[in-house]
Amino acid sequence: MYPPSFEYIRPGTISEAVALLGQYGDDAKILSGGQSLIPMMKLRIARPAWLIDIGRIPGLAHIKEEGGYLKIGGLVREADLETSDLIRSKFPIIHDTARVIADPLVRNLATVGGNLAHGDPANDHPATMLALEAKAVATGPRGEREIPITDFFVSFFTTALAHDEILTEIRIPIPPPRSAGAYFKLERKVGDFATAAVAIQLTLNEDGTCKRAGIGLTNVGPTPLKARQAEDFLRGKKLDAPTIDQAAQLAADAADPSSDLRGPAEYKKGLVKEFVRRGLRRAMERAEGRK
Amino acid sequence: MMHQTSPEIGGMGHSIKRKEDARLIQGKGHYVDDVHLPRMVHGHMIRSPYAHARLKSINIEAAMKLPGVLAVITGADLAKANLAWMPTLFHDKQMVLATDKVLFQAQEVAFVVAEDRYTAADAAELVAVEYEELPVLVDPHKALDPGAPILREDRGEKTNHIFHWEVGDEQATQKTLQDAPVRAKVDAVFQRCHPAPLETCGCVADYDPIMKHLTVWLTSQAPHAHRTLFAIVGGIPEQNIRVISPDIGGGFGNKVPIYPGYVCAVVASLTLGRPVKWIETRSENLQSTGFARDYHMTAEIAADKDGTVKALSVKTLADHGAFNAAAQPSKFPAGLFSICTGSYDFANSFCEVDGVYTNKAPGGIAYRCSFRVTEAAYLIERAMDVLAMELKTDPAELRLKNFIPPDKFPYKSPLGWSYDSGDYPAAMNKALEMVGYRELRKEQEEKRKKGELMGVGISSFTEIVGAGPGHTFDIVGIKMFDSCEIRIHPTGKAIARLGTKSQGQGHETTFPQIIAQELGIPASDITLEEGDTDTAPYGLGTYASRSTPVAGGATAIAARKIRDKAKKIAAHLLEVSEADLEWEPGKFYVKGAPSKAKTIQEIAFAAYTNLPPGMEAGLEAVDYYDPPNLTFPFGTYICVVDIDKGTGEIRVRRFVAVDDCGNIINPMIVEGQIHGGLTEGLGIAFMQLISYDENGNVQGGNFMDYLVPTAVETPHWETGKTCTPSPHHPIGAKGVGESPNVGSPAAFVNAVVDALSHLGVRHIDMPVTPWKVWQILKEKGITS
Amino acid sequence: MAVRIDNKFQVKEPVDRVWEFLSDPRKVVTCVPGAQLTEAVDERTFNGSITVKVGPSVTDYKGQVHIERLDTQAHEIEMVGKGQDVRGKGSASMKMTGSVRALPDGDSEVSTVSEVTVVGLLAQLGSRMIQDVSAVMFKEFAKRFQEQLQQDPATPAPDPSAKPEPVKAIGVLGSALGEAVRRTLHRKPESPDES
Amino acid sequence: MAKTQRIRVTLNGAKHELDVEPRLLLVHMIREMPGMTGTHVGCDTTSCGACTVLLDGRPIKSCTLFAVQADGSEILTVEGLIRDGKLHPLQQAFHEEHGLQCGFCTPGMLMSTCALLQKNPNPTEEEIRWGISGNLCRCTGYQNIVKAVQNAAGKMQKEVAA
Repeated sequence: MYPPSFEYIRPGTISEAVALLGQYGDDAKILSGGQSLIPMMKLRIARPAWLIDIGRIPGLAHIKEEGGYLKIGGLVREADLETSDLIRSKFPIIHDTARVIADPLVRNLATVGGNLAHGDPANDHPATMLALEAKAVATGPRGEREIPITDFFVSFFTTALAHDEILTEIRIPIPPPRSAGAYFKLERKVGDFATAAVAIQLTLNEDGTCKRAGIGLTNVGPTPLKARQAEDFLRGKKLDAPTIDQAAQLAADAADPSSDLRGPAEYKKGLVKEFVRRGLRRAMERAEGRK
Repeated sequence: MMHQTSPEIGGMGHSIKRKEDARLIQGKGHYVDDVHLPRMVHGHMIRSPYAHARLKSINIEAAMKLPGVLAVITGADLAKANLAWMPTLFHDKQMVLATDKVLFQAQEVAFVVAEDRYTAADAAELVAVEYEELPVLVDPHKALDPGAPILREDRGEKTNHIFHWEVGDEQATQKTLQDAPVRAKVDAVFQRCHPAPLETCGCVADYDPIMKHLTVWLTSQAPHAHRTLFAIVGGIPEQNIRVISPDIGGGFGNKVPIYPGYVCAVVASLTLGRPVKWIETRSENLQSTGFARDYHMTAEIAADKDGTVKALSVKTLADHGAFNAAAQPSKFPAGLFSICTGSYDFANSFCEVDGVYTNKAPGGIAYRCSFRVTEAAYLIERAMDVLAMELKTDPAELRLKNFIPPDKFPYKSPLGWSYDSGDYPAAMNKALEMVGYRELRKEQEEKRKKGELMGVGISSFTEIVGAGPGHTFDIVGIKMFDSCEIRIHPTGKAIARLGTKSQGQGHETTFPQIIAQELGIPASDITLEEGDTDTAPYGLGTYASRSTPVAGGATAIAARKIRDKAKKIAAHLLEVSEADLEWEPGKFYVKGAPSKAKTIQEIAFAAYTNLPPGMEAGLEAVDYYDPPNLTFPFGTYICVVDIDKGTGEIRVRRFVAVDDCGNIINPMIVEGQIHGGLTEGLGIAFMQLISYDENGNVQGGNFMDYLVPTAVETPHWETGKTCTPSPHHPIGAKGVGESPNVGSPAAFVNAVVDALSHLGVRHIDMPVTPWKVWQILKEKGITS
Repeated sequence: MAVRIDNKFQVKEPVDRVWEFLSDPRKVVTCVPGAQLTEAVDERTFNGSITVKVGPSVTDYKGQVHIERLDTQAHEIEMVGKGQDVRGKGSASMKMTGSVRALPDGDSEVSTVSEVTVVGLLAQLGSRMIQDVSAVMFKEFAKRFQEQLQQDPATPAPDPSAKPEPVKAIGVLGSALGEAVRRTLHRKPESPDES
Repeated sequence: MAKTQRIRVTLNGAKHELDVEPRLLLVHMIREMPGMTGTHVGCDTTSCGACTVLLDGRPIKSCTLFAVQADGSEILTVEGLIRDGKLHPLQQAFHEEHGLQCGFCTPGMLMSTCALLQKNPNPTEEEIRWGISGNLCRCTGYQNIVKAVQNAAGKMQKEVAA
């Protein structure tokens, strides 16, 4: 409710911010949307000595297609993703995801970068980015480096970002024709973390068989998960009911949830299974331009 | 039905827009946290992280060294003033600040006072408290085990048992059950939940050392009762205490008890001679202030093959937490739980309740209900559905068959209540028609063939509200009457003051309508005041839907006293005898000569200017009304749900609520109350739960995990009404605030169970979550 | 909030050496990320502290480790560690039974059965956290245990009379945890079954 | 205590220069201002939305933003809705449709719906329900709030048309 004291710095550029991280080390935390960090500070379970506010740094709030990638700046607010025509028309999976993150008020401050860099397996973007096989751009003292999202989520609340690196951009390969995705989430109420959620990104061959499937899972393990076996299994297959069911089962097997107030582990695995089914159907419809 | 006044007068039955809105929509409401006084300082409560522990030491040195810290009060300090414990509203006592041990997680241990809230929070972290953890007891069923740790050593009793209470004819009931061709039994837990009004509890205590006078701004549903308790507990002369209950951000029972934070703020102000504000956080509110329910119930019905119910047996284990702080003023340990025979004509019934202590927060308050009525209504409505399933008959028909017939009112229930009035079939039939019951059952049949799951749930509840009567209800001996004082100004305008306190019910709008009805003075000409103990007449407050049944009666009678005097003045002005006068709202006129009339305004002016010889000046009256009986609102609710087989999600497709609360003062406000109560019922049925793990850690102790519905989870409500006035109430009203919360949980749960009944499902405990439904579907092989 | 964690791992060392290490809390603690012993109260009791970091959250516990049971024949030790949050927000305790058995190839297998109990604010905020953090910590424990044994020169048994100097742990969980799990990326813990 | 920092904010049209401790939450900064207690605090976990204000036109939870972050911003609170003595159509509509009871969530609801109608002048019932899903109300069951927003939407479109 009443956060502990800290010093506040608002650098004008990313390089300044990075330098400050180097200077203050572990006692410093990056403040972007603050919608995860500030609640933890109010409960006093997080107590950084220095807050480095990157919220106003220019040039990090873009949503654009460039060089075969959809590029989303680290400071793009969830609300902007939700209302972006580019996203709605070309990346329905991201639109699906953005609109179920927290609540409309939180989405006005929460940033995509923060949602990923927090490393919380309960956050929604990680699964979606895993499905899309995005790349995270980390800016540090030695400049930029691209981290494949598949290497980004290291362990519970731990990402591949070095302490003095900042997530400045997400790069999503622009999918070929006959591609689409969907995000299915069950939450106990609006604003809650997912009990379980599934992100599906699909590319179909001309004959309607599966060319590529990306499947990401939310809040069913210590890290966001990629259901690789299910993805591999689907490649080249016709997406009929039995195939979809088998893929769903493989994804459920990949989930490693723990039981909590949101439900027993068995239920969460069941949700993964059901949402993979629904996600594949929805993605297929969208890819075929039926929805 | 009563006479309908003109819209200009705006008496009963008019949907007048609310007066209080003007300030609330402009951010000019005045809630306790908005009180700002010169030199005001802030309190912060230090709470136990342990559910059961010996308190070994408290070291405040480091905290006291922090700049801006003024005091750290401990249980030891309070003990010196004999304030370490305080009485609860139900024959128990409760620790204000722990002295030797703590009994629940988040129990109050020390109180830090500092110049600002941030500093107080910093200081709280510097207070070093040493505990020795003790074995934790969270399961009420284990509370009476021989090996169970004894929690309340202070009582000097070797048991965690608080009370055993029983009512009814045990032998006859058991005999009927044994001989019954059909028996239906249900074990149901009404889970621990919390009212969670959007404004938490808090106060500003301002002691004036020179005048030796204490003013307390308090989130209080019962300011007068609280003033008297402060006087008794704190030893301050009652004339030197002023309790002001300003705008209240919702109460729902949460703001009836006195909490340790209030006492600490008062003590701090007495010690420092400065105003002390204490506002609890949401987590503190959910974890330490009055919880509701936690009733572990078994009901068994005996019936004939044709479905006629004969007897009802109810056995209940009541978990009261660490202290019996049940905020209920009845003479019965389980409050009005014995209304559990509900709307049905049982020849015999027996009801027994045992209360136990556990390492959980104290409370047992009436969450938007009258002292355990919700538990009772839920139990009987669930049990009737189980009986219908046993008999394979339609739950609506079963209810219609067993309703107390309209001609049997006033009805004496086998457990001793005297129901004032009711027409249960009328409400039921209206609801069935509104929802299109027959078609729904057809649709359900079709859907089941296709393997789809939909359910229809019915709840035909009977409420019992309006405590008084004083012979059955009191707070520390004070009879539960309520009061109204009306003063008519010379210009015919008026001010009325009541002993109740609105928390959103719109008293500033509705009570003037009663006066307008009785005197014909436009409601808009009447100011209403509540919540200031220096100005309002003594009353017991607003909860248990008692404002209209009790204070509403006082208001009508006070107005009638004024009308009686007005009649004398009118006779004097018109130079006729009182017997020659006729009344119509707003004026007295001479029989047969309607033009010869005096308006209430003319009479009011005369009351100060031109009185009959020997009559004292002024036109005012006060009434303290102790109702002869409770009132018994009722209704039928029908809920339609669709279930997602893949996820277990439950969608409330439709919800029809037909309420009968007797004569209605303001239909708009009544409908608003019903919308709100249904939404809280929805939360209780599907989402709201405060549970504890084996170490006594609160689960659901903040708004991330204590789930209250948003607009998205909340369906569109369909409301309807019938009107069966209360025969004993001055304006035939019954009170409505609680009905939707009391009646709806059973409708929701019955709907879900109905959707699964063909699979053999008979009961699911609340909150009915998607994962519970999914697990059942999984067991039954419906989902994979 | 109690979480049970079973852990089994192999060490390329003879059983006696492993047992010697496992039966000395001052050595064992060096394998627990963020933990350190500050003083020996007696030969079986030690004061110490541990810092647990998860993402931005940090909790400092101060408390005691006590050897409840030491069975040199069966090579089995039962330790209880208990700490209170230095800011009074709760406590964490762990009951660990550790045993070593010789494997045919001359190596040893260490088994630990532990119950971690968390009380207070953290326990309110989520079982999820405790389950996952504990699991990760034990993976790190296993890894370090093996590393330490390799480095550790044949050590004298702790001398109860002498007040031992503090035994420092290697770094704090946050970063160490990161390292540990980076190596074990995408591999599930051996058998952390919840209870 | 960390040293204070100088910030400049425009609150309901009035410019302010303040020295604030970095940890001071925006909601507390606002509530400390004379006569500005209309913005409420209903929880400690960023869940209830009682503290909703418009920050540069966007509705946000002022309990989850530090005052220093608002430096240079325009803040609109419920006190700023009334314009030259005239109630905002939403304020009028909440009154007419009985869209409030205890009134504690009302300021936050008004700010959320105010922004909603700016973005979407003619929302459907579903859009309204999603639009206010960051604001909890314990009294009304939301139904009359939805009606109020529809009522206001109608009024405001007439105004535009006129």
